[in-house]
Amino acid sequence: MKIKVLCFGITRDILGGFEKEIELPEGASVAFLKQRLTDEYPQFQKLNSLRIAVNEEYGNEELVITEQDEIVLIPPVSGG
Amino acid sequence: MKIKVLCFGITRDILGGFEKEIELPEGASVAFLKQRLTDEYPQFQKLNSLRIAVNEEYGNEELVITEQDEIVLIPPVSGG
Amino acid sequence: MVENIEIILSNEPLSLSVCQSFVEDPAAGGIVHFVGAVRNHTKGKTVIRLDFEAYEPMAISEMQKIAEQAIQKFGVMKIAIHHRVGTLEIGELPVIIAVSSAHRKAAFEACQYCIDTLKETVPIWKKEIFEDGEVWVSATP
Amino acid sequence: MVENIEIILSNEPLSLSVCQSFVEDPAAGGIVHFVGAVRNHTKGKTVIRLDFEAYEPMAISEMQKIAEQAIQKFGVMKIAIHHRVGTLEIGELPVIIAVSSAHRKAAFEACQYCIDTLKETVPIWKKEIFEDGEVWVSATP
Repeated sequence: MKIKVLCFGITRDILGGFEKEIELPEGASVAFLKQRLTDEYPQFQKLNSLRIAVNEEYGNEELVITEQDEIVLIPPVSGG
Repeated sequence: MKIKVLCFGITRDILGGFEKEIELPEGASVAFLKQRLTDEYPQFQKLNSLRIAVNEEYGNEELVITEQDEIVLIPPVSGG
Repeated sequence: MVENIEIILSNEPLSLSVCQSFVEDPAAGGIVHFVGAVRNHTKGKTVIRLDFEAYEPMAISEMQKIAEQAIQKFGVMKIAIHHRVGTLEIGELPVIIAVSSAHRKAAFEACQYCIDTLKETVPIWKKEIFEDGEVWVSATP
Repeated sequence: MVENIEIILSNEPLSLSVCQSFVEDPAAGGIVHFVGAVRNHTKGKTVIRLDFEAYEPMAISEMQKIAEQAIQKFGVMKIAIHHRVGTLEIGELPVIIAVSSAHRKAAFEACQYCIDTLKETVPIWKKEIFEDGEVWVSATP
Protein backbone atom coordinates (compact mmCIF):
# COMPACT_ATOMS: atom_id res chain seq x y z
CA MET A 1 0.00 0.00 0.00
CA LYS A 2 0.98 3.62 -0.48
CA ILE A 3 0.68 5.86 2.54
CA LYS A 4 1.13 9.60 2.72
CA VAL A 5 3.10 11.11 5.59
CA LEU A 6 3.07 14.75 6.65
CA CYS A 7 6.38 16.14 7.89
CA PHE A 8 6.85 18.90 10.45
CA GLY A 9 9.95 20.59 11.79
CA ILE A 10 13.24 18.89 11.06
CA THR A 11 11.55 15.88 9.43
CA ARG A 12 10.51 18.15 6.54
CA ASP A 13 14.17 19.02 5.98
CA ILE A 14 15.16 15.33 6.15
CA LEU A 15 12.49 14.08 3.76
CA GLY A 16 12.74 17.16 1.54
CA GLY A 17 9.10 18.16 1.59
CA PHE A 18 5.94 18.49 3.66
CA GLU A 19 4.10 15.59 2.07
CA LYS A 20 5.77 12.31 1.16
CA GLU A 21 4.42 9.04 -0.25
CA ILE A 22 5.87 5.86 1.20
CA GLU A 23 5.30 2.28 0.01
CA LEU A 24 4.56 -0.07 2.91
CA PRO A 25 3.39 -3.69 3.09
CA GLU A 26 -0.23 -4.24 4.16
CA GLY A 27 -0.52 -4.49 7.94
CA ALA A 28 2.63 -2.46 8.61
CA SER A 29 2.83 -1.02 12.11
CA VAL A 30 4.05 2.31 13.40
CA ALA A 31 7.28 0.57 14.43
CA PHE A 32 7.70 -0.74 10.88
CA LEU A 33 7.27 2.75 9.43
CA LYS A 34 9.85 4.16 11.84
CA GLN A 35 12.31 1.43 10.88
CA ARG A 36 11.71 2.04 7.18
CA LEU A 37 12.28 5.79 7.60
CA THR A 38 15.47 5.25 9.57
CA ASP A 39 16.78 2.79 6.98
CA GLU A 40 16.10 5.17 4.10
CA TYR A 41 17.09 8.41 5.84
CA PRO A 42 19.95 7.81 8.28
CA GLN A 43 19.57 11.35 9.65
CA PHE A 44 16.58 10.09 11.63
CA GLN A 45 19.05 8.30 13.88
CA LYS A 46 20.36 11.66 15.03
CA LEU A 47 16.98 12.88 16.30
CA ASN A 48 16.37 12.98 20.04
CA SER A 49 13.06 11.28 19.40
CA LEU A 50 10.58 10.49 16.66
CA ARG A 51 6.91 9.94 17.32
CA ILE A 52 4.27 9.09 14.74
CA ALA A 53 0.82 10.63 15.05
CA VAL A 54 -2.00 8.56 13.55
CA ASN A 55 -5.24 10.49 13.10
CA GLU A 56 -4.14 13.23 15.49
CA GLU A 57 -3.15 10.90 18.32
CA TYR A 58 0.27 9.59 19.24
CA GLY A 59 0.31 6.04 17.87
CA ASN A 60 1.98 3.31 19.89
CA GLU A 61 4.55 1.09 18.20
CA GLU A 62 2.18 -1.82 17.56
CA LEU A 63 -0.58 0.26 15.94
CA VAL A 64 -1.35 -0.97 12.41
CA ILE A 65 -1.39 1.69 9.72
CA THR A 66 -3.94 1.82 6.88
CA GLU A 67 -4.06 3.92 3.72
CA GLN A 68 -6.91 5.98 5.14
CA ASP A 69 -4.95 7.14 8.20
CA GLU A 70 -3.49 10.60 8.54
CA ILE A 71 0.15 9.86 9.36
CA VAL A 72 2.30 12.67 10.72
CA LEU A 73 5.96 12.62 11.71
CA ILE A 74 6.53 14.29 15.08
CA PRO A 75 10.18 15.09 15.78
CA PRO A 76 11.08 16.47 19.24
CA VAL A 77 8.56 19.21 20.00
CA SER A 78 9.72 22.64 21.16
CA GLY A 79 6.65 24.75 21.79
CA GLY A 80 6.21 27.15 24.68
CA MET B 1 7.73 57.84 79.84
CA LYS B 2 4.84 58.45 77.47
CA ILE B 3 4.96 56.60 74.21
CA LYS B 4 2.68 56.95 71.22
CA VAL B 5 1.41 53.84 69.46
CA LEU B 6 -0.17 53.73 66.01
CA CYS B 7 -2.96 51.21 65.52
CA PHE B 8 -3.88 49.41 62.30
CA GLY B 9 -6.66 47.00 61.46
CA ILE B 10 -8.52 45.51 64.38
CA THR B 11 -6.20 47.13 66.94
CA ARG B 12 -7.70 50.52 65.99
CA ASP B 13 -11.14 49.21 66.87
CA ILE B 14 -9.85 47.79 70.17
CA LEU B 15 -8.02 50.93 71.28
CA GLY B 16 -10.67 53.23 69.82
CA GLY B 17 -8.41 55.36 67.64
CA PHE B 18 -5.42 55.41 65.29
CA GLU B 19 -3.04 57.09 67.71
CA LYS B 20 -2.90 56.31 71.40
CA GLU B 21 -0.62 57.50 74.20
CA ILE B 22 0.51 54.92 76.71
CA GLU B 23 2.45 55.45 79.93
CA LEU B 24 5.31 53.00 80.33
CA PRO B 25 8.23 52.75 82.80
CA GLU B 26 11.68 53.70 81.42
CA GLY B 27 13.40 50.69 79.85
CA ALA B 28 10.14 48.87 79.04
CA SER B 29 10.49 46.17 76.42
CA VAL B 30 8.24 45.13 73.54
CA ALA B 31 7.08 42.23 75.73
CA PHE B 32 6.18 44.65 78.52
CA LEU B 33 4.10 46.77 76.14
CA LYS B 34 2.27 43.71 74.86
CA GLN B 35 1.49 42.61 78.41
CA ARG B 36 0.28 46.11 79.32
CA LEU B 37 -2.01 46.21 76.28
CA THR B 38 -3.44 42.77 77.03
CA ASP B 39 -4.06 43.72 80.66
CA GLU B 40 -5.86 46.93 79.74
CA TYR B 41 -7.73 45.62 76.67
CA PRO B 42 -8.69 41.97 77.15
CA GLN B 43 -9.80 41.76 73.50
CA PHE B 44 -6.11 41.47 72.56
CA GLN B 45 -6.23 37.93 73.95
CA LYS B 46 -8.62 36.98 71.16
CA LEU B 47 -6.24 37.99 68.37
CA ASN B 48 -4.46 35.26 66.40
CA SER B 49 -1.26 37.22 66.86
CA LEU B 50 0.05 40.63 67.82
CA ARG B 51 3.39 41.94 66.64
CA ILE B 52 4.90 45.30 67.50
CA ALA B 53 6.83 47.20 64.85
CA VAL B 54 9.53 49.51 66.14
CA ASN B 55 10.81 52.02 63.59
CA GLU B 56 9.37 50.03 60.70
CA GLU B 57 10.88 46.69 61.72
CA TYR B 58 9.32 43.84 63.64
CA GLY B 59 10.70 44.21 67.16
CA ASN B 60 11.63 41.12 69.13
CA GLU B 61 10.25 40.70 72.63
CA GLU B 62 13.39 41.90 74.42
CA LEU B 63 13.78 45.12 72.43
CA VAL B 64 13.76 48.16 74.70
CA ILE B 65 11.40 50.96 73.70
CA THR B 66 12.24 54.68 73.90
CA GLU B 67 10.06 57.75 73.54
CA GLN B 68 11.61 58.51 70.15
CA ASP B 69 10.61 55.20 68.58
CA GLU B 70 7.76 54.83 66.14
CA ILE B 71 5.69 52.07 67.72
CA VAL B 72 3.03 50.37 65.62
CA LEU B 73 0.62 47.60 66.58
CA ILE B 74 0.52 44.86 63.92
CA PRO B 75 -2.45 42.51 64.29
CA PRO B 76 -2.60 39.45 61.96
CA VAL B 77 -1.87 40.73 58.45
CA SER B 78 -4.16 39.86 55.55
CA GLY B 79 -2.72 41.42 52.42
CA GLY B 80 -2.65 39.76 49.03
CA MET C 1 22.82 49.73 38.22
CA VAL C 2 19.82 48.17 36.51
CA GLU C 3 16.75 48.29 38.71
CA ASN C 4 15.41 44.77 39.06
CA ILE C 5 12.70 45.33 41.69
CA GLU C 6 9.58 47.50 41.50
CA ILE C 7 7.38 47.84 44.59
CA ILE C 8 4.16 49.83 44.31
CA LEU C 9 1.40 50.45 46.84
CA SER C 10 -1.46 52.22 45.10
CA ASN C 11 -5.02 53.51 45.38
CA GLU C 12 -5.50 53.00 41.65
CA PRO C 13 -6.39 49.75 39.84
CA LEU C 14 -3.36 47.55 39.21
CA SER C 15 -2.24 46.66 35.69
CA LEU C 16 -0.99 43.25 34.65
CA SER C 17 0.62 44.70 31.52
CA VAL C 18 2.55 47.28 33.56
CA CYS C 19 3.94 44.44 35.71
CA GLN C 20 4.72 42.38 32.61
CA SER C 21 6.56 45.32 31.00
CA PHE C 22 8.65 45.91 34.10
CA VAL C 23 9.91 42.33 34.37
CA GLU C 24 10.39 41.66 30.65
CA ASP C 25 14.02 41.25 29.69
CA PRO C 26 15.69 40.06 26.48
CA ALA C 27 17.42 37.33 28.51
CA ALA C 28 14.25 36.15 30.29
CA GLY C 29 12.67 32.98 28.96
CA GLY C 30 9.77 32.80 31.35
CA ILE C 31 7.58 35.14 33.36
CA VAL C 32 5.19 34.04 36.10
CA HIS C 33 2.46 36.29 37.50
CA PHE C 34 0.35 35.80 40.56
CA VAL C 35 -2.82 37.87 40.52
CA GLY C 36 -4.98 38.05 43.62
CA ALA C 37 -8.68 38.61 43.15
CA VAL C 38 -11.47 39.61 45.49
CA ARG C 39 -13.81 36.65 45.94
CA ASN C 40 -17.55 37.18 46.25
CA HIS C 41 -17.94 34.65 49.04
CA THR C 42 -16.07 33.77 52.18
CA LYS C 43 -17.19 30.95 54.45
CA GLY C 44 -20.58 30.94 52.76
CA LYS C 45 -21.25 34.66 53.26
CA THR C 46 -21.62 37.15 50.40
CA VAL C 47 -18.87 39.75 50.35
CA ILE C 48 -19.93 43.20 49.11
CA ARG C 49 -16.52 44.87 49.00
CA LEU C 50 -13.16 44.94 50.74
CA ASP C 51 -11.27 47.75 52.41
CA PHE C 52 -7.49 47.45 52.41
CA GLU C 53 -5.21 49.51 54.59
CA ALA C 54 -1.44 49.42 54.95
CA TYR C 55 1.22 50.70 57.28
CA GLU C 56 2.68 52.14 54.14
CA PRO C 57 6.41 52.74 54.71
CA MET C 58 6.85 49.36 56.36
CA ALA C 59 4.62 47.55 53.84
CA ILE C 60 6.86 48.88 51.08
CA SER C 61 10.07 47.98 52.88
CA GLU C 62 8.80 44.46 53.71
CA MET C 63 7.78 43.87 50.08
CA GLN C 64 11.19 45.11 48.97
CA LYS C 65 12.85 42.64 51.37
CA ILE C 66 10.73 39.76 50.05
CA ALA C 67 11.67 40.57 46.46
CA GLU C 68 15.36 40.80 47.37
CA GLN C 69 15.22 37.47 49.20
CA ALA C 70 13.44 35.82 46.25
CA ILE C 71 16.04 37.06 43.78
CA GLN C 72 18.81 35.75 46.00
CA LYS C 73 17.15 32.41 46.84
CA PHE C 74 15.94 31.49 43.37
CA GLY C 75 18.29 33.38 41.06
CA VAL C 76 15.49 35.10 39.17
CA MET C 77 15.93 38.29 37.17
CA LYS C 78 13.29 40.90 37.94
CA ILE C 79 10.34 41.17 40.32
CA ALA C 80 7.39 43.56 40.44
CA ILE C 81 5.08 43.54 43.47
CA HIS C 82 2.10 45.87 43.14
CA HIS C 83 -0.50 46.02 45.92
CA ARG C 84 -3.75 47.96 46.18
CA VAL C 85 -5.01 49.90 49.18
CA GLY C 86 -8.44 51.45 49.65
CA THR C 87 -11.82 50.07 48.68
CA LEU C 88 -12.00 47.15 46.22
CA GLU C 89 -15.11 45.78 44.58
CA ILE C 90 -15.60 42.08 43.73
CA GLY C 91 -13.29 41.03 40.90
CA GLU C 92 -10.77 43.82 41.46
CA LEU C 93 -7.15 42.90 41.97
CA PRO C 94 -5.54 43.42 45.40
CA VAL C 95 -2.11 42.21 44.33
CA ILE C 96 0.01 41.35 41.30
CA ILE C 97 3.42 39.71 41.62
CA ALA C 98 5.47 39.27 38.44
CA VAL C 99 8.77 37.39 38.24
CA SER C 100 11.02 36.95 35.22
CA SER C 101 13.73 34.35 34.98
CA ALA C 102 16.00 32.63 32.51
CA HIS C 103 14.30 29.36 33.46
CA ARG C 104 10.68 28.84 34.34
CA LYS C 105 10.98 26.62 37.41
CA ALA C 106 12.77 29.36 39.36
CA ALA C 107 10.13 31.89 38.27
CA PHE C 108 7.32 29.69 39.63
CA GLU C 109 9.14 29.07 42.91
CA ALA C 110 10.07 32.72 43.41
CA CYS C 111 6.54 33.95 42.62
CA GLN C 112 5.00 31.49 45.07
CA TYR C 113 7.58 32.43 47.71
CA CYS C 114 6.71 36.12 47.29
CA ILE C 115 2.95 35.72 47.70
CA ASP C 116 3.28 33.20 50.56
CA THR C 117 5.67 35.48 52.43
CA LEU C 118 3.70 38.63 51.64
CA LYS C 119 0.64 37.11 53.27
CA GLU C 120 2.66 36.41 56.43
CA THR C 121 4.78 39.48 56.92
CA VAL C 122 3.61 42.56 55.03
CA PRO C 123 1.60 44.96 57.22
CA ILE C 124 -1.52 45.22 55.07
CA TRP C 125 -4.99 44.45 56.37
CA LYS C 126 -8.26 43.76 54.67
CA LYS C 127 -11.74 44.18 56.07
CA GLU C 128 -14.55 42.22 54.46
CA ILE C 129 -17.80 44.13 54.22
CA PHE C 130 -20.95 41.97 54.31
CA GLU C 131 -24.61 42.97 54.09
CA ASP C 132 -24.90 42.70 57.86
CA GLY C 133 -21.50 43.68 59.16
CA GLU C 134 -17.78 43.67 58.60
CA VAL C 135 -14.75 41.74 59.80
CA TRP C 136 -10.97 42.16 59.77
CA VAL C 137 -9.76 39.08 57.89
CA SER C 138 -7.73 36.55 59.92
CA ALA C 139 -7.63 38.78 62.99
CA THR C 140 -9.41 36.33 65.27
CA PRO C 141 -10.01 32.56 65.10
CA MET D 1 -22.43 24.37 30.54
CA VAL D 2 -19.94 27.05 31.52
CA GLU D 3 -16.87 26.94 29.31
CA ASN D 4 -13.84 26.65 31.54
CA ILE D 5 -11.12 26.08 28.94
CA GLU D 6 -9.98 28.34 26.12
CA ILE D 7 -7.36 27.06 23.67
CA ILE D 8 -6.06 29.42 21.00
CA LEU D 9 -3.37 28.97 18.35
CA SER D 10 -2.78 32.28 16.64
CA ASN D 11 -0.66 34.21 14.18
CA GLU D 12 -1.39 37.43 16.05
CA PRO D 13 0.36 38.73 19.19
CA LEU D 14 -0.99 37.16 22.38
CA SER D 15 -2.64 39.26 25.07
CA LEU D 16 -2.14 38.75 28.78
CA SER D 17 -5.30 40.74 29.56
CA VAL D 18 -7.40 38.57 27.25
CA CYS D 19 -6.16 35.48 29.14
CA GLN D 20 -6.78 37.17 32.48
CA SER D 21 -10.34 38.10 31.45
CA PHE D 22 -11.12 34.57 30.36
CA VAL D 23 -10.06 32.94 33.64
CA GLU D 24 -11.44 35.59 36.00
CA ASP D 25 -14.33 34.36 38.08
CA PRO D 26 -16.13 35.85 41.08
CA ALA D 27 -15.25 32.69 43.05
CA ALA D 28 -11.55 32.69 42.08
CA GLY D 29 -9.15 33.98 44.71
CA GLY D 30 -5.96 33.56 42.73
CA ILE D 31 -4.81 33.55 39.12
CA VAL D 32 -1.40 32.37 37.94
CA HIS D 33 -0.01 33.15 34.49
CA PHE D 34 2.97 31.65 32.78
CA VAL D 35 4.27 33.81 29.95
CA GLY D 36 6.94 32.46 27.63
CA ALA D 37 9.29 34.96 26.03
CA VAL D 38 11.73 34.74 23.15
CA ARG D 39 15.26 35.01 24.51
CA ASN D 40 17.94 36.87 22.59
CA HIS D 41 20.60 34.28 23.31
CA THR D 42 20.81 30.51 23.31
CA LYS D 43 23.98 28.69 24.23
CA GLY D 44 25.95 31.87 23.74
CA LYS D 45 24.66 32.58 20.22
CA THR D 46 22.59 35.64 19.31
CA VAL D 47 19.08 34.75 18.19
CA ILE D 48 17.59 37.04 15.54
CA ARG D 49 14.06 35.66 15.45
CA LEU D 50 12.09 32.43 15.87
CA ASP D 51 9.76 30.63 13.51
CA PHE D 52 7.03 28.55 15.12
CA GLU D 53 4.99 25.96 13.29
CA ALA D 54 2.30 23.63 14.57
CA TYR D 55 0.45 20.54 13.47
CA GLU D 56 -2.58 22.62 14.21
CA PRO D 57 -5.53 20.29 14.83
CA MET D 58 -3.46 18.01 17.03
CA ALA D 59 -1.71 20.90 18.81
CA ILE D 60 -5.14 22.24 19.75
CA SER D 61 -6.47 18.85 20.87
CA GLU D 62 -3.30 18.13 22.91
CA MET D 63 -3.53 21.54 24.63
CA GLN D 64 -7.21 20.87 25.35
CA LYS D 65 -6.26 17.51 26.92
CA ILE D 66 -3.60 19.13 29.10
CA ALA D 67 -6.06 21.74 30.37
CA GLU D 68 -8.67 19.06 31.10
CA GLN D 69 -6.10 16.96 32.97
CA ALA D 70 -4.95 19.98 34.98
CA ILE D 71 -8.49 20.88 36.01
CA GLN D 72 -9.09 17.30 37.10
CA LYS D 73 -5.74 16.81 38.86
CA PHE D 74 -5.58 20.12 40.71
CA GLY D 75 -9.23 21.14 41.05
CA VAL D 76 -8.70 24.55 39.47
CA MET D 77 -11.49 26.59 37.90
CA LYS D 78 -10.57 27.92 34.45
CA ILE D 79 -7.60 27.60 32.11
CA ALA D 80 -6.59 29.56 29.02
CA ILE D 81 -3.72 28.32 26.85
CA HIS D 82 -2.81 30.67 24.00
CA HIS D 83 0.09 29.81 21.70
CA ARG D 84 1.63 31.75 18.82
CA VAL D 85 2.66 30.36 15.45
CA GLY D 86 4.62 32.12 12.71
CA THR D 87 7.57 34.46 13.05
CA LEU D 88 8.37 35.97 16.45
CA GLU D 89 10.87 38.71 17.19
CA ILE D 90 12.92 38.91 20.41
CA GLY D 91 10.68 39.78 23.36
CA GLU D 92 7.48 38.54 21.72
CA LEU D 93 5.39 35.98 23.59
CA PRO D 94 5.14 32.42 22.23
CA VAL D 95 2.78 31.21 24.94
CA ILE D 96 0.53 32.37 27.76
CA ILE D 97 -1.08 29.95 30.21
CA ALA D 98 -3.56 31.37 32.72
CA VAL D 99 -5.14 29.39 35.55
CA SER D 100 -7.72 30.56 38.07
CA SER D 101 -8.48 28.77 41.29
CA ALA D 102 -10.19 29.22 44.62
CA HIS D 103 -6.81 28.66 46.26
CA ARG D 104 -3.44 29.78 44.98
CA LYS D 105 -1.36 26.65 45.55
CA ALA D 106 -3.49 24.66 43.09
CA ALA D 107 -3.22 27.48 40.54
CA PHE D 108 0.59 27.44 40.72
CA GLU D 109 0.73 23.65 40.43
CA ALA D 110 -1.74 23.48 37.55
CA CYS D 111 -0.02 26.27 35.61
CA GLN D 112 3.38 24.59 35.98
CA TYR D 113 1.88 21.24 34.99
CA CYS D 114 0.41 22.80 31.84
CA ILE D 115 3.63 24.40 30.62
CA ASP D 116 5.78 21.37 31.54
CA THR D 117 3.42 19.01 29.71
CA LEU D 118 2.93 21.36 26.75
CA LYS D 119 6.68 21.37 26.18
CA GLU D 120 6.68 17.55 26.09
CA THR D 121 3.60 16.64 24.12
CA VAL D 122 2.15 19.45 22.01
CA PRO D 123 3.20 19.23 18.33
CA ILE D 124 4.65 22.70 17.94
CA TRP D 125 8.18 23.35 16.74
CA LYS D 126 10.42 26.36 16.87
CA LYS D 127 13.36 27.15 14.65
CA GLU D 128 15.97 29.59 15.95
CA ILE D 129 17.34 31.92 13.30
CA PHE D 130 20.91 33.07 13.88
CA GLU D 131 23.11 35.42 11.83
CA ASP D 132 24.84 32.44 10.29
CA GLY D 133 22.20 29.74 10.15
CA GLU D 134 19.16 28.21 11.77
CA VAL D 135 18.32 25.23 13.93
CA TRP D 136 15.20 23.30 14.95
CA VAL D 137 15.25 23.56 18.74
CA SER D 138 15.81 20.30 20.66
CA ALA D 139 15.66 18.18 17.51
CA THR D 140 19.16 16.77 17.88
CA PRO D 141 21.55 16.49 20.84
